[in-house]
Amino acid sequence: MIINVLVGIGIAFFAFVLQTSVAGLNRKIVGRLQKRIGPRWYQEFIDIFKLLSKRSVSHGWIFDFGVIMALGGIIGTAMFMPITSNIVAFQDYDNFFIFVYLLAVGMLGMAMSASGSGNPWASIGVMRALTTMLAYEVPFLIVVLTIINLSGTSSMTGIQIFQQTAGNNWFILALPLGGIVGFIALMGMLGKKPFETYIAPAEIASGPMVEYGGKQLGMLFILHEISVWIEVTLFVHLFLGGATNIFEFLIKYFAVYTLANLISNVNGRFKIDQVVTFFYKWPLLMAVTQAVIAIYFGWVI
Amino acid sequence: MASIEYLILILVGASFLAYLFTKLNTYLGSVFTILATMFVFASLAGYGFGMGLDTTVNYLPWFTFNQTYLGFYFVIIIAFVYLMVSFFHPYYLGQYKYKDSYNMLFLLSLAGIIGAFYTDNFLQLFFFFELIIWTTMFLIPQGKSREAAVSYFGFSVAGSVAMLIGIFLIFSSTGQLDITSGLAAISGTNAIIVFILFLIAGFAKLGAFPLHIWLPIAHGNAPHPFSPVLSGALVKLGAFIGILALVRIVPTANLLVDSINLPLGQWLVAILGSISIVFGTLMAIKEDDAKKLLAYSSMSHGGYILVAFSLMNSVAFAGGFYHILAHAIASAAAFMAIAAVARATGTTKMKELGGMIHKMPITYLAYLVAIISMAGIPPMGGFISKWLIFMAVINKGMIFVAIAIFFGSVGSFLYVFRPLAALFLGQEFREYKHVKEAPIMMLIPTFILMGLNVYTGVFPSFILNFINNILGELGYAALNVTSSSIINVFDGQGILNPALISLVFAVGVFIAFIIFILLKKSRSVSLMDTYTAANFVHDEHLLHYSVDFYAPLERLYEKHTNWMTKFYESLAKKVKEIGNLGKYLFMSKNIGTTMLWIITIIILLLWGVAL
Amino acid sequence: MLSTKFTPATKLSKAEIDRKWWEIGDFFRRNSLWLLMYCTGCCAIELPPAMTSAYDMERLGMGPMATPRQADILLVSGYLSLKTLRRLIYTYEQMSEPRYVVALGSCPINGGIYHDSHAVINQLDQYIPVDVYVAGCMPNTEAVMNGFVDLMDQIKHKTANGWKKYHANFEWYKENQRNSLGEVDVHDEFHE
Amino acid sequence: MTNSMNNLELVKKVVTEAVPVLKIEEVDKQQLAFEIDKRDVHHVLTVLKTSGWKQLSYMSAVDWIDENKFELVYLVFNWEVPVYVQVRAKIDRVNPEMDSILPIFPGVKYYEREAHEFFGIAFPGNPDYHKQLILEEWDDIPPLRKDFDPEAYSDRKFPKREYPADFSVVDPKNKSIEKRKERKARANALRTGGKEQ
Repeated sequence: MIINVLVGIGIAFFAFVLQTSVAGLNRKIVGRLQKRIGPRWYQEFIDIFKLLSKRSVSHGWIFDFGVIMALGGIIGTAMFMPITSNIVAFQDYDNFFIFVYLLAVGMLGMAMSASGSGNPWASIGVMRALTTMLAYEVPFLIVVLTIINLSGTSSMTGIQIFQQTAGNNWFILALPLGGIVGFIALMGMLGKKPFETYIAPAEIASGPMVEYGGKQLGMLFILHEISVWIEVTLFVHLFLGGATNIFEFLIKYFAVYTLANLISNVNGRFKIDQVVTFFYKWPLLMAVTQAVIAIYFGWVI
Repeated sequence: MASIEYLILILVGASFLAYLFTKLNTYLGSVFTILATMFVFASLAGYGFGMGLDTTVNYLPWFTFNQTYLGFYFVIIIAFVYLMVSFFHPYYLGQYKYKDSYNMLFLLSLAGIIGAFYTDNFLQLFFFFELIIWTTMFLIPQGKSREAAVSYFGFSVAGSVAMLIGIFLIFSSTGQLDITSGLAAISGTNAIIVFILFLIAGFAKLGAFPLHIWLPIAHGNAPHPFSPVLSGALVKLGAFIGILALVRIVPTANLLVDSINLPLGQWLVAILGSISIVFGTLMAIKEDDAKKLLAYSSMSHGGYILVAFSLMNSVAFAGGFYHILAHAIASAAAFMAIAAVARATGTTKMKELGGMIHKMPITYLAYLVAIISMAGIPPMGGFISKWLIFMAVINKGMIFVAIAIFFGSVGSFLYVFRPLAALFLGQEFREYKHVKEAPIMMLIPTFILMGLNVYTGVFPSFILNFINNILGELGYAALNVTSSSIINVFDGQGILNPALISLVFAVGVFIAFIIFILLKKSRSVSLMDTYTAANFVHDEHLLHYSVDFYAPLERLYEKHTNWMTKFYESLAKKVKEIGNLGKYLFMSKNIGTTMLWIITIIILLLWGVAL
Repeated sequence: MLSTKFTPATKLSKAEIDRKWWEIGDFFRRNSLWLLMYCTGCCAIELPPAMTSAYDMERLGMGPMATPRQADILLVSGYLSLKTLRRLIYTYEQMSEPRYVVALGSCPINGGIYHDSHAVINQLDQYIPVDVYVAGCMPNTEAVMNGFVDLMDQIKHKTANGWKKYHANFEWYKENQRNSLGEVDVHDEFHE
Repeated sequence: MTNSMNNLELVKKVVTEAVPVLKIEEVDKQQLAFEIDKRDVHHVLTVLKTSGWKQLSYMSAVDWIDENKFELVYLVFNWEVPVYVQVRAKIDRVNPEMDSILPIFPGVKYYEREAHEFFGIAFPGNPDYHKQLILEEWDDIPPLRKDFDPEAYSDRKFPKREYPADFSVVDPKNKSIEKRKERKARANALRTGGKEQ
C-alpha cells in the first residue's frame, strides 16, 4: 500500500514537471507564431518558484485552508491517474468518476478560498467558473457514458486496454462525433479561449485569482498545471487509445495540449451565457446523437 | 425486550408530559423532549438492527405490527434526524407562540412515524400517515407563514386521498389489507391504477415534479429547527410509498420500453424524476433564500431517489437507499447550520448575510461537509450513492435520464456553493460583529452529523451490508461489497474503494500542507483590503457579491420557471370559486333553500348506500 | 596531501543561509518580473511595442498581470495627478513583497511639462520609493526595455531595495504623502 | 427639409419671444449663443426644453476677472433640430450664487457640483452642490478662478527636485555647439572676405 501511495506521489510529481515543461514550450510556440522570440522553455518553472519565494498576503484562515484543500484534492486526483495502461498507482481503482468528482474538490477549495478573500471579482470569477463547468460537464459525461457502456468498464486503464485490444478502434475514430464533443469539452475544462470567461484578466482581473499573490498563487499555479495534466490525460486515455509506453503517451499528450492551445490563440472570448448556450446546443446534440447511434443502434465504426 | 407498541405508547404519553413540562418551563420541556427522543432512538438502535423488537399487541386493539429491514432502515434514519433536531429545541422554542404544543406535536409525529414503518396493514399505514400530516401541519405555521401550512396540508391531503383510493381499490379487487401480499396480488388494469395512485401519494410527499410547489414554501417558512425534519426525514415518507409502488407491484410485462428493457411505468417515473432533478436544480440556482434553496435541492435529490428506484436493479436500489441516508444526514446538517445562522442573525436571506465564518467557524465546517456530501464529492456519503446511481444509469444506457442526473450533479455545485459564499464567506458585516458561535448543545448534533457524513463516505460497507438485507427482502440480488469496503458493480464495470480515495485525498492534503508550511509566512490583511481597481471602498456591503449570483445563467431560463406555479395558482382559484359556489348555494339567507339542498344530498347519499 | 575523507562544509550561520536562499530567490525573481501597468499618462503608449513582436518583453520573462497582488513591478507610466497618486500609493501597499517600482517619463522625475500644475505632483520618489527611472518625454521603447534590464541588474546586485526603504522610512513617506494629499484614502459618497 | 439657417432663425424666434436678450452671437452654423439676465435663465431653459432642446449637454462657468463677474454657460441640444443653444448669464463674482436648474434638467446635478468646486459658485436648490466631486481634499481657493496661481500652489504643496547650482544638462565634453559656431563664423568670414567678424 505504501509503495502504491509513493508511486501515486511520483505520478503527481511527474504530472507537474511534464505539464509545466509543456506549458513553457507552448508559450514558446505561441511566441513564434506571433513572430516573437518567446520565453525560455523553463519559464513556467521560474514563475512558479518566484511566486513561492515571495511574501504574500492572507485574508484569514479560510483563504489558506481553501488553497491547501484545493491543491491536496488535485494531487490526490493525479495520484489515481494512470500514465499508460501499465503505469498506474492503484490498479482497478482508477474509476472515471473519481477524476470528475475529486477534481471538483480542487475547484471547491479554490472557490471557497477565493470567495473567502472578500473580493467581489473573485466571486464573479467563481460564478463564471461554476457556470462554465455546468456547461461543459453534461455533454462530456454523455460521451463518457457511451464509452463506458460500450467498453463495459469505467476504469481508465480498462478503457485504454479496451481500445488497444485488437479489433477495437480508438474512440475518437469509433465515435467521431463524441470525439469532437470531447475535445470541445476539453477546451472548456482547460479554460482555453473561447471558454476562458472565468479568468478574463482584462475584464474581471483574473477572476478567482484576483487576491492571490506569493505562495498561495504559486500553489494555485501548481494546482493548475496538475489539473491541466489530468484533463488532457483524460482525453488521451478516453479517446486516443491511451498509451502502451511512456513515449507514446508523451507524444499524444503534447499533440493534444498544443492543438488546444493553438486553437485557443486564434479565438476571442465568449460571454458566459454564450458559453452555456453553446454547450447546450451543438455539443449536447452531437453527444446525444452519438450515444443513440452507438448504444441503441450499435453502429460503431 | 422493547415492544413497538410500548414505544408508540411511551411517545404518546411523553408528548403529553412534554406539553405539561413546557407549560411550566420551556427549557425543561425541551430537555424532556430530547430525553424522550433519545430513549426511543436508543431502543430502536439497540433492538432494531437484529429485527429484535417485539411486535405483540396488548393494549392497542385492531393494531398489528410487523418489522422489516425496509421499514427499519427508514425509521432509524428518521428517528436519528428527530434526535439531532431535538437538541435545537431549547434555543428556539422561546420564539414561538405555542411552545408547549410544539414539543407535544413533535413527539406525536415521531410516534406516527414509528407506527407507519412498523405496520403491515394498509389502513394503519393510512392512519399513521394522517397522524404525521396532522401533527406536522400544526408545527409548520409556527414559523413565518400560515400559508405554508395550507399548501403543505393541501398537497399532503391530495397524496393521502390518492393513497386511500388506492387502498380501497386493492381491497375491493383482492380483499387484502396486508401491504406485501396486497400489492403482490393486484394485477391488470387495477395494478396500473394503484401504481399511479400510490405514486401520486409518493410524489406529493417527496415533493417531486409536478407536485413540488409546497416544498419550498413549507421548508422555507417552517420553524428553523423543523426544516431539517421536513427535509431530512418527512420527505422520505414519499420515498417509502414510492418504493412500495415501484418495487412491490409486479410490473405488467406487455408494457416494456424495449431499448432499455424497463417497464413503461418505471420509465415514466424515471423521466419525471429527471424533470424533478433539473427543475429543482434550476430553481435552487435562482433562489435567494437559503432555506428555500435547500428545499429545492431536496426536490432535486428526491428526483435522484425516484430515478434510482425506477431502474429495477439492485445497484440502483442500493444507490437509492444509500442516497436516502446520505441526503437525510447532509440535508439535516445543512438545514441545521442555516438554522444556527438564523438564530444568531435573525434572517436566512442571502443578501442580508455575509462573513459568518469569522464568527461561526464550526457551523461553517458543518455546512461545508454537508454540501460536499450533497454535491457528491468523494470523501462524503453523497458520492457513493450518486456513483451507484450513475453506474446503474450508464449500464442501462438511459441517455435522457443521464443528462438530467449529470446536470443535477454538476448543478448542485452551483447551488450549494451560493449559501456558502453568501452566508459564510465574503465580507464580514458590521451588523453582525456581536454574533457568537452557536452554544455547545447545538454543536453536539453538528459534530455528530459531520462525523456521520464523513463516515458514510469513507466506510460504507456496514450500511451497504444492511442495504443488502433490504435488497434480499425485496427479492433482488445483493450488492457485491467486500469486507474492505470495495464496491464492485456489474461484474467489474465499476469498482470503487472509498477508503482508498479518502486516504489518497488525505495524502494529497498533507503534501499541500507541507508545501504551505515550509514557505514564507504571509502577511495578514483585513477583508476590506482587497483589489478594487485601486478605488477606496469603505462599505462592506458594496464589496459583497451575493445577490443574483448566477445572473447570466438565470437570465437564460427565468422566463420559463413560473408556469407550474401559475398552473397551481389558477387551480387554487378554481377551487376557491367552487367553494364560493357551494357557499352561495348552501349558506343563502333563505333557510328553505339550504334545507332543500341538504335533504337532496342526504337522499342521494342514502340512495348510493342502498345501491 | 588532501584528505579523501568527506568533510562537511563549515557550519553556516542562519544569516548566511538566509542570504543564500535570498540569492536563489533573486535568480527567480529577476527572471520573472510581472508588471502591474499603471497607465496614467502618455508614456503608456510605449508599452504595446515593448510587449508585442517588436521588442517581445516575454523573452525576458516579463508580462502584464491583472492585479497588484500578483505583480512584482509597479510600472508608473507618466504624470501623476493627486487623484491618481492616492490610488497609486494604495496599490503599492497592496503588492506582495519584494516589490519594485519603475517610473517612465520625465513627469515622475520633476513634474515635466506639468511642473506648474495645481493637480500634478512633481516628484514621485517623495511618496513611494522608485527603483528605476526611465527619462524622456516620452522615452523610446529601447530605453524602456533598457530600464527593465537595469532593474534586473539591480536585483542581481541587491541594490533594488526600494521596498525595504519604504519600510525603513515609512514615517517619512507617510508624512510627505499627508503634506501633499491630505488623507490618502478618501471617504465620500462615491466610496461608501 | 429645413436648412441650418432656418433652424437658427427658429431658435432666435423661440428665445427672443420668451425673454429679453442682451446679445446674440452666432458661434458657428450649428450653435447660437444668447446672453440674458440671470433671472431669465430658468424661464428660457424651460421654454427651450418644451420646444425640443431636451438635452443639457454641458454647464460651466467663465471667470471674467476684469468685469468682476462670473459667466454661467448652459449648453442645450435638440435631437430633432441640429442646433446647440448656449444660454449665458453673468453673476457677481463676490459671493457668487445662482439658483439651481435641477428641477428643469436633473442631469445638471454634477455640473453644478463641478462648477462649485472649480469656481466656488453656490447653487441653492441643489442639495448636494457643496459636496466634493473631482478635487479630493482641496484646501485652497477654487483653482479655476483667475486669481488662483497654480505654480505657487504647486511650489507650496509638492516638493520639487533640488538640483545643485552647477547642475547642467550640457555635457562638458560635447563641443558640438562651439564647433557649429566656429563653422558659422568661418563661413561668414569667407562670404564677407574677413571684413565682418
